[in-house]
Amino acid sequence: MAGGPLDTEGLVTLLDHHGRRQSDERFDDLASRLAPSDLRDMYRAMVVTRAFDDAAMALQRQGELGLWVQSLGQEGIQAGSGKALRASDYVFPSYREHVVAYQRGLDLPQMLRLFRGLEHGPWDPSEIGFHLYTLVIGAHTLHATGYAMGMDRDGRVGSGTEDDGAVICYLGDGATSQGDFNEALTFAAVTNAPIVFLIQNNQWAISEPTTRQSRIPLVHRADGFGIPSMRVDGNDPIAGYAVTSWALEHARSGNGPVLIEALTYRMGAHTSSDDPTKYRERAQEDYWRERDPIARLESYLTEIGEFPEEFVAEIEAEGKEMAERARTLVRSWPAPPATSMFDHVYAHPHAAVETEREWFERYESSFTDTEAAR
Amino acid sequence: MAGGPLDTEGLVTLLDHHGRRQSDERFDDLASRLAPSDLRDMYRAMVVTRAFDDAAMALQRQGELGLWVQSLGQEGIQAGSGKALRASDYVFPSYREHVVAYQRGLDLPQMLRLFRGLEHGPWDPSEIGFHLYTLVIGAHTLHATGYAMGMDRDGRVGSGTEDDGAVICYLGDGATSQGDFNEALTFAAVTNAPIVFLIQNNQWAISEPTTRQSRIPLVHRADGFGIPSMRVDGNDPIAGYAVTSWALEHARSGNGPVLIEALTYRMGAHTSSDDPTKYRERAQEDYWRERDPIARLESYLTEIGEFPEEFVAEIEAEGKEMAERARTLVRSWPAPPATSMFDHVYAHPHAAVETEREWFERYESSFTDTEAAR
Amino acid sequence: MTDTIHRTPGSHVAEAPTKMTMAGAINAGLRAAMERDDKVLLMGEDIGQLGGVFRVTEGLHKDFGESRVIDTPLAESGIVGTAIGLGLRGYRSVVEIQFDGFVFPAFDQITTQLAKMHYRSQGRLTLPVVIRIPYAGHIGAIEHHSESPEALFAHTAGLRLVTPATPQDAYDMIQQAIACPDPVIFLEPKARYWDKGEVETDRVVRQLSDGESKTATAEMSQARVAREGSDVTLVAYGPTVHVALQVAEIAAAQDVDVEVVDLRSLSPLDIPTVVASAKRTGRVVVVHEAPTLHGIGAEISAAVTEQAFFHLQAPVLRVGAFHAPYPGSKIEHEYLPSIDRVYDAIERVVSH
Amino acid sequence: MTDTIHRTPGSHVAEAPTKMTMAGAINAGLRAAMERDDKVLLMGEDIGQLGGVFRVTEGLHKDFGESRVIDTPLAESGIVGTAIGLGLRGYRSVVEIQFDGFVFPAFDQITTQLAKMHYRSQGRLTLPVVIRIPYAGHIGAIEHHSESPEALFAHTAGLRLVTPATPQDAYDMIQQAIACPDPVIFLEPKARYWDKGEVETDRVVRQLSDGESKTATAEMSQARVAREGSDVTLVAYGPTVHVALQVAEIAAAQDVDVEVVDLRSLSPLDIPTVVASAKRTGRVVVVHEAPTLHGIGAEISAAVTEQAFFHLQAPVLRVGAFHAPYPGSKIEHEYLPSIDRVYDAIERVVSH
Ligand SMILES: Cc1ncc(C[n+]2csc(CCOP(=O)(O)OP(=O)(O)O)c2C)c(N)n1
Ligand SMILES: Cc1ncc(C[n+]2csc(CCOP(=O)(O)OP(=O)(O)O)c2C)c(N)n1
Ligand SMILES: [Mg+2]
Ligand SMILES: [Mg+2]
Repeated sequence: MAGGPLDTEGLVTLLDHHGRRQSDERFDDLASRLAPSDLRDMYRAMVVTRAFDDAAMALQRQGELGLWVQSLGQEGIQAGSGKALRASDYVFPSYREHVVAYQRGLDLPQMLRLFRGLEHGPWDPSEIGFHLYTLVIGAHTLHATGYAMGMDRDGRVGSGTEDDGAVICYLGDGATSQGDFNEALTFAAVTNAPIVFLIQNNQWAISEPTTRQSRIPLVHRADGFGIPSMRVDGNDPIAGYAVTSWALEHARSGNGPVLIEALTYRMGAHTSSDDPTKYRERAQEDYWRERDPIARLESYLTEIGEFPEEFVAEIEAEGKEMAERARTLVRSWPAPPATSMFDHVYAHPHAAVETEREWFERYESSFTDTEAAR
Repeated sequence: MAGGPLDTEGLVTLLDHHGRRQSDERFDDLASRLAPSDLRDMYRAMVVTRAFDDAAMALQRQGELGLWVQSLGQEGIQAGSGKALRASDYVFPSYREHVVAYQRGLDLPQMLRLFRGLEHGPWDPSEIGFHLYTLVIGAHTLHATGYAMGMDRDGRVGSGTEDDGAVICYLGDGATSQGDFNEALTFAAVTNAPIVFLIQNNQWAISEPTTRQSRIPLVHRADGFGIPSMRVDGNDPIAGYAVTSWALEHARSGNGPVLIEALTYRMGAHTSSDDPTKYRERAQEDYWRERDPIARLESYLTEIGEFPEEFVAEIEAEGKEMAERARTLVRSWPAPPATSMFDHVYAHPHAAVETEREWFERYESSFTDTEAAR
Repeated sequence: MTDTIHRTPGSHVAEAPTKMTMAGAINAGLRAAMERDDKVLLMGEDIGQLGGVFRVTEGLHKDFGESRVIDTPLAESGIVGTAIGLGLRGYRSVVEIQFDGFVFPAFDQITTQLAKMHYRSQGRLTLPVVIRIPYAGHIGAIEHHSESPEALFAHTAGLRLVTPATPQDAYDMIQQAIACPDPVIFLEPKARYWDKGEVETDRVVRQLSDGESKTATAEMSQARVAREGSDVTLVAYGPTVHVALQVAEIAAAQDVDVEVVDLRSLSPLDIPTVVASAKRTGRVVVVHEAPTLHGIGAEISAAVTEQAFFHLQAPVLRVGAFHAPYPGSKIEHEYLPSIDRVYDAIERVVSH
Repeated sequence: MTDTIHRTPGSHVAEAPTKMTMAGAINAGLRAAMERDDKVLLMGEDIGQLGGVFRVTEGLHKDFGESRVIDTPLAESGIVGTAIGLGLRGYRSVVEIQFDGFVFPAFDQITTQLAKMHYRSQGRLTLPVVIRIPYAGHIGAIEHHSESPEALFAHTAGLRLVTPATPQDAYDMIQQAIACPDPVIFLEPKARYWDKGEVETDRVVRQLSDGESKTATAEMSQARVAREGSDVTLVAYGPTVHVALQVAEIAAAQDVDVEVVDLRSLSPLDIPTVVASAKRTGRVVVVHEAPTLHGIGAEISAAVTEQAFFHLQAPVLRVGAFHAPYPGSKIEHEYLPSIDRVYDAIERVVSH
């Protein structure tokens, strides 16, 4: 649809879908910062995460996880943007940014504690600068904005040093319709907060195509708030890196918010509960499978002679190990004790929780007592 | 502030602030549809409403009203846009569009029932095509959009006849920050609903200048949703008419939503409870008092010789009569019976309401009984 | 503009009761309502080709077209807000909120707008909007997918609130809700979507084709004695009716005769039915999945105690979730009222 | 970046009690909290130069600057949502919602995000956000300006909910709320803003300067016996404490000795204090401005009945608003619990 939200107008592409390097004056310099080892880092992040993603999907199919959400197909923009981050930056993911989680240092199998229903927040956000996943669509965009306002207030922008930081906030195409996201744009704009909003337009919000959310490319949303923006090929990790680097630099320097739209494709189902055959054509899936971001970077690495066998073997081993560990760990985790449900409702004691906890403990032990008495 | 939300860039003006007719190719044709009698209609609506507005303010000061919200200073865009409406159009006001209410045929003094605390909705919206005032900022923008979706569904657009209609939805500069308004833009855009959003940017949301809501002119908000838009001098009733006519025509023809930003000024306090001396300069008020929309149209009418004395006398009389009637009516209204609080909670009987109503009636009559027994 | 499919009302009505799942019964009820009145629209996320994440609207998009089964943008406030606008224009929207936890972005539109419009317009405007919400737990879901927000709606005047516990009620009540001129929050106990039961389709279809919507509203507002008993009144609704009936069986084996009242409607509450039962049994337990504190059980307890004080042998006991956010699904069965916990309350109320 | 004004903590502390209005006491409490901790920020609509529509933040913008007293965009979800983000970054935001009726656009952020963050992060994250809401009626306002939404927050685990009835409590509790690591909804009975009372400023300032925030939280969570009595326990909070005390005087003239309990905290509820009183008097009436149905009174009634069943001479009675939207202000005094209606309940409970 010409001019519609999936029009390719203005997309920054530095690797075409055959893996050939394209030039774009605005971003070539930034892209050239990527040494071969950086390219391999991105490749590793994509491949290892995909191995993990496959393993998690299989675990869900075996009934070991309640749900699984794949990043399949979106690894390009995730790896590229994740590579552009510094330790001093802070990430507000939605719930699909597993590649970025890996790059921030999360041991991915731990994430499965969430999807197995053991707990809601299996990592320490401040330790790795990666907030918890948020399932209420759009809500986190305001948290990200507030956090960025706080970084600004703390003097963490514009010093020109490595200490400068910014927030990056990921969201989906569907999420752009939520009031919260639009309020986040307003707050970010008027406070000039150091934040990069990165829309992963994977063309679907469950069964709804992006045309149900917008009639023009989502990148334009920024124009209405006076926020600079850029549109990038989301299956091109190099362009993803370059454009995100530009945006983060803008924000870290004290120039305020930026919005990026990355046009990509959700190659898998929405989640393990979804059945895409109900609403989309196989041909579309095939088209995008040919544009797999992993294959694209692989071609390029091969072409520039930076894809040695040892490297392939190494990441394959890492992927296998990760998958294996995921399988073992998941099955090893005991259910938490029931009384843990009373923990951390409040930071200070609260009478309702204390009373109910005591009641529950008495109630539980009445069973043990009965059994012991037998 | 250059480029800021109060920049005058792109404002359509057809009467400058001395009341001199300016040319604008895009809108001259539409403006020329206004016969002298139409111009006088607009003038009458502004002047009579202002007389009413003054009277209501005085009544509030005398303790006869709980609150009053003036339209003072914003009569230009209200009269212009209201003049562009047809019977087949439907209005969703915010709470300040008294001129439009007058034009739609509301007997203005009735409106005071709301501000005296007698009831919440003193007119029949469908009778005059003018919805109730909505006090939760932004909420009505979605109602307006849904209503427009319904008009479309009913085949009320694109026939090229007088039956074609559209919705016009008024909102303030502050309201643009609400999530609801932005969701309304999304729904309107993707459903191509026949609706005109008219932002009356009166430069203030209570004590907050428009710079707290946006860093660029609000008209641009539309760009991010793929909605055509226009910016108009809000103190120029002729331009207000022409631009709104264009927008309504666009919507009625089935071409979808339009957004208008009218730059005007709230000459009075936010409401009778407000004290603007706390937050704004006298000089700004003076500047805008010189740009009073009524004076502007008056100069023009005088200049073109369409301001006869009889007319002046007539509307003065109408204003006086309206003000007088407002004073008399307000004082004549008895408080509603207490039991009316149980009416219309539901359309069908509801046990909780019935039970409480019965209880209350017994309780009330116990006093009468006691008194009677004395 | 419109691609309405006109069929004879009731063309789907079977003569004899048929077995249906609760999801199937709601689907059939929606279909019947859409056939009866072409002002009925469905709105929500993924309710079109996908048929909703629970497939409750399956097939309706195909049969009624995309102008009557509307896949909306992903914005709950927008969905309810535009449904209000459509309501003002004479349409009857049935909104699907994808999961209980996602109704909150629409809370303002529901509470300050939808609930009050009839009142504030002095009865001139009516808003026959139905908001369907799959609710409650026991499906092993992650966060925000197992909430029981009923008390938050029951407190708000202007809303009706109903929740079926059987396929028959689901079929009847969804149609009665759609026919009702008031806004109705329709809570669907999602863990019970796949339970089967006999559904007689004739009666309510006849009722509504005859335009008896006032009778329909009254009927929808009544509780049902799901099991008669003389020792204890066990009050439940939606997802816990199933639990209550199981507990009643267990209690029966211990010679405690439990009467189970299925409230069906939470606004209004059918207090007379509960009080009548309480006066007979002298003992009342209320069970719901929502947290006990400030839950529906508090109102039932307060109202029954006010009206049957001298008949009560023991205080009304409440069994619900604890005052904590929904925990990980691996322990949801401990958080929610289990058969054991309800039975424990029965024992306590009996031995009081 | 920061224009914090550093003053010696406590520089505003007077030695002897001074007379303050409730609004003034909150203002002084905010000032003291901001002086003590420069992470404390105020956020809201019109709270800066204007000092808020009730002037509660008057002078603070001038003294602490616009980076600590922040006039936000007109978007309540945005205000609470960004306050959460600032909280994650170590700031303590005190949000002002302009009127009770305008908290609903923020309901999702409060209910699904603010309330749950500590829990879902296993206690790793804390969100010391205070949300100040001027609430309740009796100011003759138009629609949406007189709501009493407390029950909607009390049902939600993870939130605390307090409401002062006197200038002294207002002064103490606003500071205790800000010092508390949990999110606190701080309800201000707006019709009482201009009531004057003695305020001793020393004690709580000392408590908090000594870092005793846990003690402060515990103290903030306790009910207060506002008047001792032996015949009936009258439970009130916020705006109705004032009514309850008047009723107690009237009853005293009829030889009915009413004990008035001011709850102060609605989450947690101080049930032990209420139950202890109920056991002494055997008769309980609860009064609040929110609608009776599913109000705080329902929980009080249920809990007291559970815990003091055999001490009760009569069922707990409730007096609140009716199940209807807030009516026009000309009849709000009939809609709200009046002295007459509360006294009527006292008579009924005594004669039971
Ligand atoms: C407020 C809210 N409404 C509905 C949902 C249910 N839901 C979960 S994911 C999803 C689609 C999200 O689409 P998008 O934003 O494009 O992200 P994607 O899943 O494609 O990455 C929906 C509707 C939700 N989680 N939150
Ligand atoms: C949701 C909501 N929040 C806050 C308010 C309080 N309030 C009433 S009017 C107003 C300012 C509105 O400004 P604007 O939209 O510019 O309209 P104006 O009054 O200037 O016409 C505010 C904050 C409200 N009515 N609704
Ligand atoms: Mg998507
Ligand atoms: Mg304004």
